[in-house]
Amino acid sequence: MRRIWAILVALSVLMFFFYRIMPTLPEFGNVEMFRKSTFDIIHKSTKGPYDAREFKKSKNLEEGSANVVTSIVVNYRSFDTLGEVTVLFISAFGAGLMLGSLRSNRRITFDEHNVLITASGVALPLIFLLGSYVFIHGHLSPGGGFPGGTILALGILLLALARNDFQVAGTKYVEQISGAGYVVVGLAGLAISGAFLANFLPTGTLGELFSAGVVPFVYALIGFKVGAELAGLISDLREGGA
Amino acid sequence: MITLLIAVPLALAFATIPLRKLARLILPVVVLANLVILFALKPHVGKIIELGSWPAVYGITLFFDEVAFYFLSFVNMMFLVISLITRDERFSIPLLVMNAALNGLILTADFFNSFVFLEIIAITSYIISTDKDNALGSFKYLIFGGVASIFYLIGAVFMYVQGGTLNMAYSSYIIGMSNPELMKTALVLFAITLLVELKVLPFGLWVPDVYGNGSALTPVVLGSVVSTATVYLFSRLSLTFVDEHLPPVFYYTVLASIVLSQLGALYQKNLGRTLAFASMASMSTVVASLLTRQESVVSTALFYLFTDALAKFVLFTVYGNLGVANFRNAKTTGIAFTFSSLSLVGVPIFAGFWGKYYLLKALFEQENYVLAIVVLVSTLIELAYVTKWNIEQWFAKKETTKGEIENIDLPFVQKLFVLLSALILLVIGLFPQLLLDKTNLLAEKLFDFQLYRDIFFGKGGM
Amino acid sequence: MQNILLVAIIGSVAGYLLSLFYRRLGPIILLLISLYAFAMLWEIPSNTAENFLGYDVLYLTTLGKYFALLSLIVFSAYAIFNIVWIETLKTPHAFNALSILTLAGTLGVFFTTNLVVLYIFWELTVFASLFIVPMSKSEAKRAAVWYVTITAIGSFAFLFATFLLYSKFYTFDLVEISRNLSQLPKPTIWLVVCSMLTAGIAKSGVFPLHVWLRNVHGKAPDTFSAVLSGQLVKMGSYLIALLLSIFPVTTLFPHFYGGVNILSYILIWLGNVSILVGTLMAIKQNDMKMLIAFSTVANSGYILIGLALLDQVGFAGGLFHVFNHAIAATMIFLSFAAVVYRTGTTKIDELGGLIHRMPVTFITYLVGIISLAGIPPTSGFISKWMIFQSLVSRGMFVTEIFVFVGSIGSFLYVFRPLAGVFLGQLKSKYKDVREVPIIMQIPMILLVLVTVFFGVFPGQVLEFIVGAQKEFGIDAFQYEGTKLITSMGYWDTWIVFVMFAVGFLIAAVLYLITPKGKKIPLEDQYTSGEFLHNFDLYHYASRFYAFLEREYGDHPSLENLYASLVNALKSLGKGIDYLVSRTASAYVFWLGVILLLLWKGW
Amino acid sequence: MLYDLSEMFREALSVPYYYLPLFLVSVGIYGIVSQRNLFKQLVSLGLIDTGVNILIISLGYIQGMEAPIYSAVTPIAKFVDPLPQALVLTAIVIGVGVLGLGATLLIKIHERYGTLELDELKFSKEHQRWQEIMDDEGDVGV
Repeated sequence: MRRIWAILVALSVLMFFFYRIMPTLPEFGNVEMFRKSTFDIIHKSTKGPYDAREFKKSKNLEEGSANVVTSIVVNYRSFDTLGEVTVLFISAFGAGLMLGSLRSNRRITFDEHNVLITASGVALPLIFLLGSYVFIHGHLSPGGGFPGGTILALGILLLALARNDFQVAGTKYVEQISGAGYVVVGLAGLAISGAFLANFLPTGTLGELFSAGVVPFVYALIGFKVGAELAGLISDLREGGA
Repeated sequence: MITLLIAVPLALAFATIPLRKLARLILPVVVLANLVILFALKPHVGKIIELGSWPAVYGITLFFDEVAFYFLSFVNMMFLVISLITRDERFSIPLLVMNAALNGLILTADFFNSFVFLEIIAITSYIISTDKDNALGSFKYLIFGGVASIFYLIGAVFMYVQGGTLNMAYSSYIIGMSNPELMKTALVLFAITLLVELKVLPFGLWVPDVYGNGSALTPVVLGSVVSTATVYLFSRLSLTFVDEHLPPVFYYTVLASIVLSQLGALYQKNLGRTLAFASMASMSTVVASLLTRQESVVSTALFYLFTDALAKFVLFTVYGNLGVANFRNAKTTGIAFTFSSLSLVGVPIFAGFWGKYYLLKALFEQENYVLAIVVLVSTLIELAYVTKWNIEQWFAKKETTKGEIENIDLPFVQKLFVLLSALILLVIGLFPQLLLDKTNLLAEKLFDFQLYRDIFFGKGGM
Repeated sequence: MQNILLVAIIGSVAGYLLSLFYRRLGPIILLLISLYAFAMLWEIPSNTAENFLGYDVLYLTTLGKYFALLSLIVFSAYAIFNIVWIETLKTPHAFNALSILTLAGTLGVFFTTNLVVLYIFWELTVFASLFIVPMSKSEAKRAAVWYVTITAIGSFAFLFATFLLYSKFYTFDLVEISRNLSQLPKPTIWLVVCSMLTAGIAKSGVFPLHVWLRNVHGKAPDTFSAVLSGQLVKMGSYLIALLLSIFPVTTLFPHFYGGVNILSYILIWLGNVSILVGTLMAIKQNDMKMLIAFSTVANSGYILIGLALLDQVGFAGGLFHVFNHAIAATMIFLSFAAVVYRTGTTKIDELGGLIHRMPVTFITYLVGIISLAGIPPTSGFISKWMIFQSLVSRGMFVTEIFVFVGSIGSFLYVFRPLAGVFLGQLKSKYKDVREVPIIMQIPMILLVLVTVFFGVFPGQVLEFIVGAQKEFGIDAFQYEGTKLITSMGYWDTWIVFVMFAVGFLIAAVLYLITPKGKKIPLEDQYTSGEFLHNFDLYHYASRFYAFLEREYGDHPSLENLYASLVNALKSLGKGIDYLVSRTASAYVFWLGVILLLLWKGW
Repeated sequence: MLYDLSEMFREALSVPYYYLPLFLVSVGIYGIVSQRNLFKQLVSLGLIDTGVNILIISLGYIQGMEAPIYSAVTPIAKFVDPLPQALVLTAIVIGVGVLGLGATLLIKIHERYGTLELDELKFSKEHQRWQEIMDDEGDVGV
């Protein structure tokens, strides 16, 4: 009976979307970009007239990251990302808070295995390297702070799986510095360029490593923050909280 | 500069992660600073703030006008009081984050950004509502809130797909010009999510479990501050951008919600749950009034909202800290409780009376008899149980083993603020025009999409 | 008027603060305020408009002045009585403050014709008195909830009508509204007038909204019952009188029977039922305060009938009955308060023979019930006589039967406390009971004098009544000195008083010269070989009217009906609570239902 | 009614590529309503999030266009709409936050009640509520 009701509810949600929302959406794969604000964002000409941009050639654009998604995430809509970071932060914090108030000691331990211990020693630097690469090159290639940070946290997870005596310490300080750093970058934009989260560094050439103004810095901060938060979350879930 | 309202609490929340004791001390200072900034910026109302100095269509903008100003001052003042009376340092950082998010929610003029802030508020609410070991209630809230919030997300993306930008003013203007029916569809999507926070049955089914668990902080934060901010967003979306009524299904649901939640309150044997149901009923009344889309009714709905939030603050603070106590030995607290509960019902010379008075007057002027009768009937039910609980708390024999009346009372700071709020209710009750002038202004501005648009198109920077 | 109200409101704060130092100061302040208000009010001519806090809302009608002065008499007596009685209370300061606030509210009601201001003061009165009710007994908590809920049914109906009228005429002023009322369509007029009258009906304890009276009067603090029955219930009568006379009821509603319009006819029938219910239920009560509570229901019925007749004699009779019942009920409840003060119980079958110990209290009660039952030398007779006259002249025989039965019935029930409490053998546990202190005797004696005086010289009261009648365009009642004239004859109160005085003297002489009966203590019982343990059972106060009660023992009860209604509502609430206690799955289910509704009904 | 349904399906069929994400959403809804285990409900919530994210991404797709990154392969702009992708990035993180918090709540619930099965929870929960009402004793009954 319960399942029948569930099917009916799921169907009514489906019907609602099919009947009310879908008919108003454009055909799949047939979006008119000219009617979108992103058209100007892609060509990085939101403040000036339309101009075609080219990889490794266009210089000193209003926004310098080659990855347009990154330029939206960390520049045009950086405020959203600040909120996003906050979401992750507050839920990790909440998890720590709740796990810390558990009555029983529920530290999780595994059977240590030599293969894993040895392999983790080899893999860990590589994982960290990959993670750092991903968030440093966030403005050039797919990736960025969030995936990079997650990869860093995966390294910590590997250590936690491998060694029972491994404990994460100091994630809070990383979080503290990187989180506050993000807001400070934003406030610096307010102080220098007159708008919160504004870019106040030169944007360089499209596609170079040293380009895109504050974007790499912000992505690095996010990377560390996300890494620290997820590592903290892993540690909290394992240790039973702080 | 108004961005500081969001940036400062956030920065300090990040900066005090390892130092919870410090966060506890910083919280009231930050909120006070917010208020100072806010009042310093009062001359600059009617401006937009383009974040990252990107033009409004492309980036995220904040919109600071009278409506936002008054809502922000109310929310921050309530927050100041909450931060001063909360001695629990566990929740200082969530409260800091929530403060930033509430300010952001009120200021933002971007659909997706408001979704982000809504989610931050929701997550902090989930955390705060676990107070007093209420994980199960909080989990229900999380699942239901999570399911409902997808509608807001889809609504935001829907606005982008139809209007080409996420800016509220631009996309509403574009869609309103080409196909107003689409605005209504988007509004339905937004409303489904917002009604969860607005505690309208059946979307508000989570409320009694979360509010009624005896925690002092949860209902105060969720009931007075979060609800107010959500009402702001809801009225902004439904009144400013859309010219049409929501589908009548919503209106009838809300009407039913008013009466049913009052009946739920009548049935309860637990004061906390009674108050939870009562706050569902009053919030439903506010939403019902907003749905009428008439300026005079909306103005009184806001009046009702503010006085109700204040009254609920007192009631929940007293209940959360004392439980069901005998007021014989806690007279000041008791008087504050009684004043606020009478104001809640709408007994003359308290603020709540004028809320209901103006509401009924406006409704009758609009010949909206159905809502008027629903409000009267629900007030009657409310009166019965509020009287019951008041009498219970003044005249019950709560005796200890020695045969004396229990001698418990609120600590000084809480007592002070509780009494202060009750007195504010009394003062507003004596001089309702003080508040009514403001709400009239707010209602006028809420309906003025022309003005809202002009501020954007004229690019009033700050 | 503004000064009076402000003095009363500030006085309530002062009463609270001063009571903290010395609890007897509170009643003294109440007394002073009442006397001040009485003196001030006496000087104010009727039909004066005044500002209140800058709003042009106060307007004194003759009717309002009449009711206000009456209230002040009741409150003065109550205040004097309280000076000593207050020591029995646990929370004297709140009691004092709320009493004064009740006075302020009730005066405000009488001082205005602005509907919203009237409502505000009305609610002020209700909520001030609400918190007094549970002060002495914890059982009164439930009664208080009933009190406020049923009163609120009336007052919210009133508020509804107020706003409905506002939406039509854009004014809250009753005088102005009444001028234009006939422009409204018929159904609206019915709705408005009935809703507004509901407030009066609920407050004055007329059937079918009388259910709160029993427990509230019965369980309120003893002296406050006097105010409740003598004064607060009269607020309802005031509202009915004001509305019926200020609205052109006779032209708005078609004539129905005996020259009475349809609305009045319905009200008269409500009055009839009230008289019947009040009388029958009063006979059953063993608690003396509850007994008088039901007699209040019956008397409100009389008042309603008198007012609804809306003519020269009947309306005047109704208004006069307001006065009589207010004074009589105050006397009776004060004498009960005196009894309770000394003995601690209100159960009739636990008492007996107190005439020997508390003669002043007995006399007060006796005069009170004589007035209540309408026996000539007191003023109570005059008003009932006037109502009878009007009914007879219209040929409304059925109503006459009810009124007559009510009068007979009132003899039956007022006799029960008289016999059970004061007459008969004194129970041994009360043999040390003394008369109450002199300060408590003063108001009782004063009220006795008042009721006898106005029974003989009703001129001053009639002056107000005639003033009120003239004000609203009803033919004025005719009287010359002590001679009351109706179309069917006249009644000279002075002659009647002299006749009764002579009769009383003869009876007294006979009583003195004839041999006295032998006094036998209650314990002097004879049984055939059995030991008696509980002599109380042999006092005739126990199961006094068992033979009558048997006749209508299992009557239908409105109280139960309302209680089951509330239970039905609560079970709906329980359903909501059930939904709430489900899991998130169920919540999502309801979300699906709403979406389904949206899909169809966009 | 029948006509409505067929009409509706025809309209729905005109946008075939939005099928999959919406199907995922409704599977998630089905899971939340039908499952008796709280963890499964949480997983269903994750499913809904995924479904919505796919829907948003697919709303930005343009036939024949490339990923929105200036690179050696696509030196000039020939991109799909990048904004939905950016939004989804945010939405994913928010989803992760909610799921993480939910999982933590489940640990708390498990610690308190010893189970995550609703059928088993029911007894202990009602017992607890009964206890609360007893603690309150605040009923005078209207």
